[in-house]
Amino acid sequence: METTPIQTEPVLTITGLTKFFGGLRAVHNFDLTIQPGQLLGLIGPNGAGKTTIFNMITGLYVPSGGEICFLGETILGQEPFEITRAGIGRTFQNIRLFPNLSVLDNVRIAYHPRAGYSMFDAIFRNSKYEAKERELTEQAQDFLAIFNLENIQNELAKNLPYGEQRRVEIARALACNPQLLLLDEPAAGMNPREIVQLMELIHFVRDRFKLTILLIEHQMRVVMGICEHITVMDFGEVIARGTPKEIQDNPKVIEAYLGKGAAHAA
Amino acid sequence: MRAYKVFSVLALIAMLVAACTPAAAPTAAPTTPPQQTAPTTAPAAPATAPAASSGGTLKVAILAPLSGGQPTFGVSTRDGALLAIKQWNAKGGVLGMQIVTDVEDSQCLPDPAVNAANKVINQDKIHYIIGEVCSAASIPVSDIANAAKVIQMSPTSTNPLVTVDQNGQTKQYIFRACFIDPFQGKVGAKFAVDTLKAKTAFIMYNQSSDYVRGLAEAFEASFTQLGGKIVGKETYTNTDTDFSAILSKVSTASPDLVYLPDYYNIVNLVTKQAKQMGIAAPFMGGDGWDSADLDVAAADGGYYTNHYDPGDTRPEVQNFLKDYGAEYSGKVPDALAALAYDATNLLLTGIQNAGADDTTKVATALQNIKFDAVSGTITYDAQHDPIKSAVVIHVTGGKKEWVATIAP
Amino acid sequence: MQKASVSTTAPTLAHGPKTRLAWVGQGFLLILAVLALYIVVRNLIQDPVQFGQIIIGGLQLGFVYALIALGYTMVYGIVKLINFAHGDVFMVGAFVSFFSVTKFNLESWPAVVFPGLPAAVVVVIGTLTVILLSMIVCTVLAITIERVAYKPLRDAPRIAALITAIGVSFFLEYFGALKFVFTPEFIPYPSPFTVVTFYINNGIQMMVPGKPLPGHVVTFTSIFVIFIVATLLVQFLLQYLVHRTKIGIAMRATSFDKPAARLMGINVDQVISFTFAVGAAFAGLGGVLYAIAYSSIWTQLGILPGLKAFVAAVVGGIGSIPGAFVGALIMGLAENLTMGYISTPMRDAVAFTILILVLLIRPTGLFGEPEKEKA
Amino acid sequence: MLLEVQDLDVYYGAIHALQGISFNVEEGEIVSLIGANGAGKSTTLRTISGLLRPRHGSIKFRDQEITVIPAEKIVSLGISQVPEGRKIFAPLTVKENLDMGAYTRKDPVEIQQSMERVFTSFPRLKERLNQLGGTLSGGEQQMLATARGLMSHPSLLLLDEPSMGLSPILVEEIFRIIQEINAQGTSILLVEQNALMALSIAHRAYVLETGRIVLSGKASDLSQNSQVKSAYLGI
Amino acid sequence: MGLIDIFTSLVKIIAVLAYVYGLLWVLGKSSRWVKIAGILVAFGIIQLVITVNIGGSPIFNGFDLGLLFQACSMTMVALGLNLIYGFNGQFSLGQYGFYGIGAYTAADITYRWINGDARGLIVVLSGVIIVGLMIFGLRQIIHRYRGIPVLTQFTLYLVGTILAGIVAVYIGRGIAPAINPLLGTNLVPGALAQGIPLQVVFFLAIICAGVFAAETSFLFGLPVLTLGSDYFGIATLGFTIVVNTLMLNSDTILPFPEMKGGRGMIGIPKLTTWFWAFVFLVLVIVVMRNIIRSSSGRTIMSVREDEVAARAMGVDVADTKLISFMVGSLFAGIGGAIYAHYIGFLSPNTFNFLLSFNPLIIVVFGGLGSMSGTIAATFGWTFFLEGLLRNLLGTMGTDAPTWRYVLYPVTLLVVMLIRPQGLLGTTEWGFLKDILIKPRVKPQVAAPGPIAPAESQQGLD
Repeated sequence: METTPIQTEPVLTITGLTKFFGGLRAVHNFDLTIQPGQLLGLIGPNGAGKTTIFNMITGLYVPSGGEICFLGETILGQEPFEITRAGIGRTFQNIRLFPNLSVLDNVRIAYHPRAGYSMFDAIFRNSKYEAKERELTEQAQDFLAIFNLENIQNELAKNLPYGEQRRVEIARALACNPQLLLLDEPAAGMNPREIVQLMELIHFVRDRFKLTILLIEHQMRVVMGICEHITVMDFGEVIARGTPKEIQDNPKVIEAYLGKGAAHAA
Repeated sequence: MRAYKVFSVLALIAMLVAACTPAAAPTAAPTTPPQQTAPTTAPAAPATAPAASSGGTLKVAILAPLSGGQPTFGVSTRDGALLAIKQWNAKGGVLGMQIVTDVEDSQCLPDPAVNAANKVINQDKIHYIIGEVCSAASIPVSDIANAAKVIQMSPTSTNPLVTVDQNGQTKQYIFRACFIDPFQGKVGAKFAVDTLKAKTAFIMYNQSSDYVRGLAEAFEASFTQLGGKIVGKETYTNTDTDFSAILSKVSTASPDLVYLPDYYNIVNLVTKQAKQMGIAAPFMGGDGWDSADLDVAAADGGYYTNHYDPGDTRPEVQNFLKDYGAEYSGKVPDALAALAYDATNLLLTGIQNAGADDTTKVATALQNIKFDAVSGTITYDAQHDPIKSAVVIHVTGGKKEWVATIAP
Repeated sequence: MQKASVSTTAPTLAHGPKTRLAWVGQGFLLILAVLALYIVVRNLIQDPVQFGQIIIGGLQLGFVYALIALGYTMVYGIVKLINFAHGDVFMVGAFVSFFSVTKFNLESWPAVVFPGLPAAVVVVIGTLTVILLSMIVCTVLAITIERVAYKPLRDAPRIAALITAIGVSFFLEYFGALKFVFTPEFIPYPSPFTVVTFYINNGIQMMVPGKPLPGHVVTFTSIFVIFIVATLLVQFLLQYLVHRTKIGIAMRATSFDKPAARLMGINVDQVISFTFAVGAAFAGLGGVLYAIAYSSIWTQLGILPGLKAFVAAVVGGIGSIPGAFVGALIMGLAENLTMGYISTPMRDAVAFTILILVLLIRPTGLFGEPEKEKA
Repeated sequence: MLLEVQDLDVYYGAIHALQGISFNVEEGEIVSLIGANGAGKSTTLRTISGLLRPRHGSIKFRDQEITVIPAEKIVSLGISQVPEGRKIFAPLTVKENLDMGAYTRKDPVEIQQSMERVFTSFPRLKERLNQLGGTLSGGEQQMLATARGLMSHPSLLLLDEPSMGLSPILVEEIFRIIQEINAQGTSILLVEQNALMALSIAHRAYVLETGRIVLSGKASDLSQNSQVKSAYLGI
Repeated sequence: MGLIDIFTSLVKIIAVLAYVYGLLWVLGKSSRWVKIAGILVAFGIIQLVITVNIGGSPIFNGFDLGLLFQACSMTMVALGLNLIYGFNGQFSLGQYGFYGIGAYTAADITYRWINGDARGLIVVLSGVIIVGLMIFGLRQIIHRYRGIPVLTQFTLYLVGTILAGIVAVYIGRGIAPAINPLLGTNLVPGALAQGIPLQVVFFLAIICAGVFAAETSFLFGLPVLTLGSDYFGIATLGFTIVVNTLMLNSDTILPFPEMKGGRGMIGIPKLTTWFWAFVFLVLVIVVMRNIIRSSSGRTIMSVREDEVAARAMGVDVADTKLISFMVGSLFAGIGGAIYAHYIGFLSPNTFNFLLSFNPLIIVVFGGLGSMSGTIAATFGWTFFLEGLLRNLLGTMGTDAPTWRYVLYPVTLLVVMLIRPQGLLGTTEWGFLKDILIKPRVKPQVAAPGPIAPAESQQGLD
């Protein structure tokens, strides 16, 4: 399984994606193809429609037009939970953990589709429940251990500091067992030290779980530092694609987005 | 472990046995109706222990809806009953015992009424209950009271099933002071056909009120039987205030008579709106209309059946009106107060006649009583329903005038 | 767990290209709609007079709901609280006017002070005084309730305030039912002026008491006219208040974002109290008009109109003032039409079915702002 | 001294968010608070504007103790905050938003003057006067929020993360405007993640770390400080 | 009378609360046999105090026993609501509707049975089973063809339910004549209408009532659960009102003359004993706890915490809401059945929408999301309002009872102002506690553990 044989088939193909909110055009004719194992960045000014695209991929918004194919099959019209179960995990711009649940429970919820027992097993607390629940919990604990979160597993998510909440959220998204991970501004509100850790984490996660990652980010350091390929959006449309180097030199991008500040950020 | 297992299995068996034995023993609520007609098997039950109130007092519980949906009915009932008890105590009590009252709030609902009944019977060991007002509360109370051999005298619960169980057996210890629904409905229908010469009638009734529904059904049955025709039937609930849709139907059907056997508050609303819509047909109702708060201008031209005529010159009536006014700062009693007053007097006279604080004897005494009450001379039939005549009152020119007395 | 707020998910979730077998559901709705239309039209043709009568009754009921619904919708808009006590404030309004008429003869004070005034003027001024007094008492009451029962819980889970609202509602009903407060009884309400009935027969004519009507005609009362005038007046007043005055704009700002409003120097507590006060004043007005129209009052008269008014506010789109008005009229008409043509007991069923259908088709109500894209 | 903060202790429930911080702002200065997320920068601003109450310590504005004054009164003293995430009133028009900014002021003529002055800094807002706040773009919303903050004619403007969520080009524009406002005589207390930008326009700066001030000094000195460089400038 | 009664009722409140605590505590013991013994002892204690006479009357007299039964049935209703609102976050006011449905269904079955008519049981039982099967089958189909709008789903289920109902009625007509002779008439009961067969029927009636309520809640919840929280609350309040209207007209609009509409259904056999009340109370508590402390339970709570995030974690939010709504209604239905056979008389006024605030008040009182809080609050509330307050007002003269609903809301206000999060907050007692998993000691940090990634790789294929 490790040596995925079909390298040519893209993980995600988006064609002609369009979304209107009332009369407002949020996304227009957006195309994107992600190859397996790619780490792709999506940047653009606020309100360019990046998060809207994420919401459409994960099924939270229904597109006004266009097509989204995941592993060769359309996921249009599927419920968000079906899409997640099919293999797309995500994090949110403003962290959305389950605040009053423990860290462990946060992760265990992601395991729910693979819990292996039904509610009736749980009601009767039969041996299947006992075994599967223990197995599930151990898996979740091992998983937390990878992210160095094991010793806070009984903490309520709302009591964690910001950086740890981010880590828990990424861990939770990965616990959904995705092939494609969508990260929405993971570095928002982090200091440079934490950002460096985050970049390491993203690299680590990708190699560890053989993931394909699509990333929205404002911090140029992150995007330029880890992405292999970047797509730039403005007003719901793609204005440039290319490697970080190409993007930095693209005059259209500089005009619309980076401005002179690019020099500062770099 | 072993010990636990053995214990558990034993206890489990015990539990199953406990489950399968009828609940009768602990709950004092036997489920074996056929036996209850045998009055002489009483002594074992604690409730009939005769000398329970030897301290020179006799405890009587009043169950009335003092809070909840209809506090006004409860207050009237309580006041009527308390007036009677006060008069008895002033005369030296019953059998030389002063009467002590325990007023319980029963909200016109089964649960609080049952709790109140359980409390007065099991905790306070009271043998006499006056109440409840609503049949929905009186019926579950009557089951408990009858099983515990406690006399329940309901002033105003008109549902036949208060004193009779669903198998047609009379509950030995349960009595009432009011007409039952069929009687009043029949009287109304008879008056409508014979005196008012009504051919068609429209019935409006409150679907959530047991009393109103009972009267409406009885009226419908009798009226059709007497050759009348029901041209329409509409329901509402006690929270309704706008009747324009129903009245527009009345207006379309233009009946000779509209039968509206509800309490005065609804009558005020409906008749007023009917006047505003120009409906000329007279309205007719039951004793619920009897209240000082009846809007006589709106209800002008209406008729209602009642227990008594306030203009009656009998001393019972006039003294009651006078005493009630004196006791409660000039208030005019409504039907509920009058019936509660009668119910209390009936009960206490029954005890007096029995000569002892023994509910079985009191039940027999009540069964054979002949008592001059405000609402006429009362005797009981086999179903423990009072036999008394009804009067029909005509609302006209701002006054309530007697027009007929109809014997059962 | 305590955020029982109106759904935070985007409303678009309910729609989208999920069109498979959609015709089954749409057909179901269509059959319902056709059935309703058929019943209404058939009866309109069969007996237009009865139809007119039912419509007038429905409108009058709708106006009552509208006056209460305004308070609900404003309070919900600003503190997201279903103020169950609002219906009881309405009841207090009716009782205050009752006492001011019976105990103090307030409706005839102009005649006492200025003996020379013509009767019509006396009636108008007297009635207005009675109404004004009720409105003031209701306002004071609502502010007190807000300060005592809701304000201390502003930072607590929202449900806590809802429970205290239920508590306040019970308290007003049963405290009012005590003998020395209002009364436990149903009392006939003496109107401060004589209600006149009109009928439509070759134009609008006045009914003479005692004289029978010329056959089967549509009637309505002067109260109905007063209701129309008062409700429309209130509507315009509120629109002006909310869109043109500083406090009105502050109300909208507060309802959108309280901390930000405080940073602007807006005294949020004052604005919330003001909102409660305005709503209560209109409920007081509604209470008086209601009492005059239906002429029988007791301490629990506010429960059901209050509830229906809230439903009306939701149908119209909670937070929207014209929405509350339209929703109330829809509810009143639907109820009366059901009572007239389908079956009286099913009235509430129809009312709540309308609510559910409206919310399914338009999750924010008829006039509610459609939710925007979330950042 | 315009603003003087002494030994401020603030708790969120059990969390000790600010642990005895002291700093000051002089008339006409731009002072910047920098630090990582969760360091307590926004908490400081929220405490100054009265949304939070400190457990200990004092905040003096023109020698007047303001920790006991409710938030809505503090605005009329001359402190105005532009909150994090802009927090404009989406269902209100731009005009109404600006009117709300001037809520504490009574004189319509003065308000009109303030509005004119604001429009010279933000000409784009004038074009969109009757548009709903919610329909503005991110940059325009930040401008509106800043303009709204200026409408109360404050002598001290508290800016919370004005660059948040804006593209670099807009960030530059916003910072240019901040300097402009300062040049017109308004003192500014700036809270920023973007330490580089903040230090480039501030006169003085304080570095916060987990509720404590760890460094302070002239902005130009701090931007040369190696500790700051490695931790916040990513150099 | 007087002070002694007030004192004893105060003692009784404390005793009952201690009893509840003890029950939960002993259930929380790890050994299975200790648990069973604990349950039996808990059952035995009450059975003893209601049976053994001391000084002429039992320690717990009929009054207290009545309160106990009411508290038991109300606990089930309130626990159901806590599942829906406290754990799943759906603000529901419809609980009393399902309570009423359960009460009337169960009452109808046993009433008909003792009156020589087996149709009630057969129709309801077969209807419940067929509708259940229909729902499961249709669900499979609907899940396969995804993207079917809610209204269409609702229409399909509605049609299916109606068809299933018709089938059930025909089955009942077919089978009932064979059984009816064994039941005898109401005056001369046959063999099956007494003793153990009657207890079995009662058991079936309770289960049927619960399932019937659950199936109704499925049909109603399907479209309505898509509404936002407060809107859902108002819609469910509407449901309560409509159910109440149907009860009032059960003999005119609905074809059930024995329910007698607004006049109230009489003659329901009083079959509820402490055994049944206790068994079902424990059953409901255990089932609910087992659901909450399972993977499904965690998804239920995740929907309360953040619906959008739950979706993104692969949680079928619509399904989860439906399940918790159905289970909550199931409990309410069972509670209703227990209640109906305790009181022996059903009046539609009992299920009035104003009273439907009671479970909500209890749940908030006890603490949202705390099962222990709900259980303790129900017992405390019942014994306070109907026990202590009744005794207190009884001693204060003839006018005092009118103050009852003045004191009650004042108490409510005071408690809410002092403890807005509820008496117990989210604390749980004994058995209901979430067993916290202790961090395992593992030396290597951030070093890839072998199990998880292998597992997740498997899942990918």
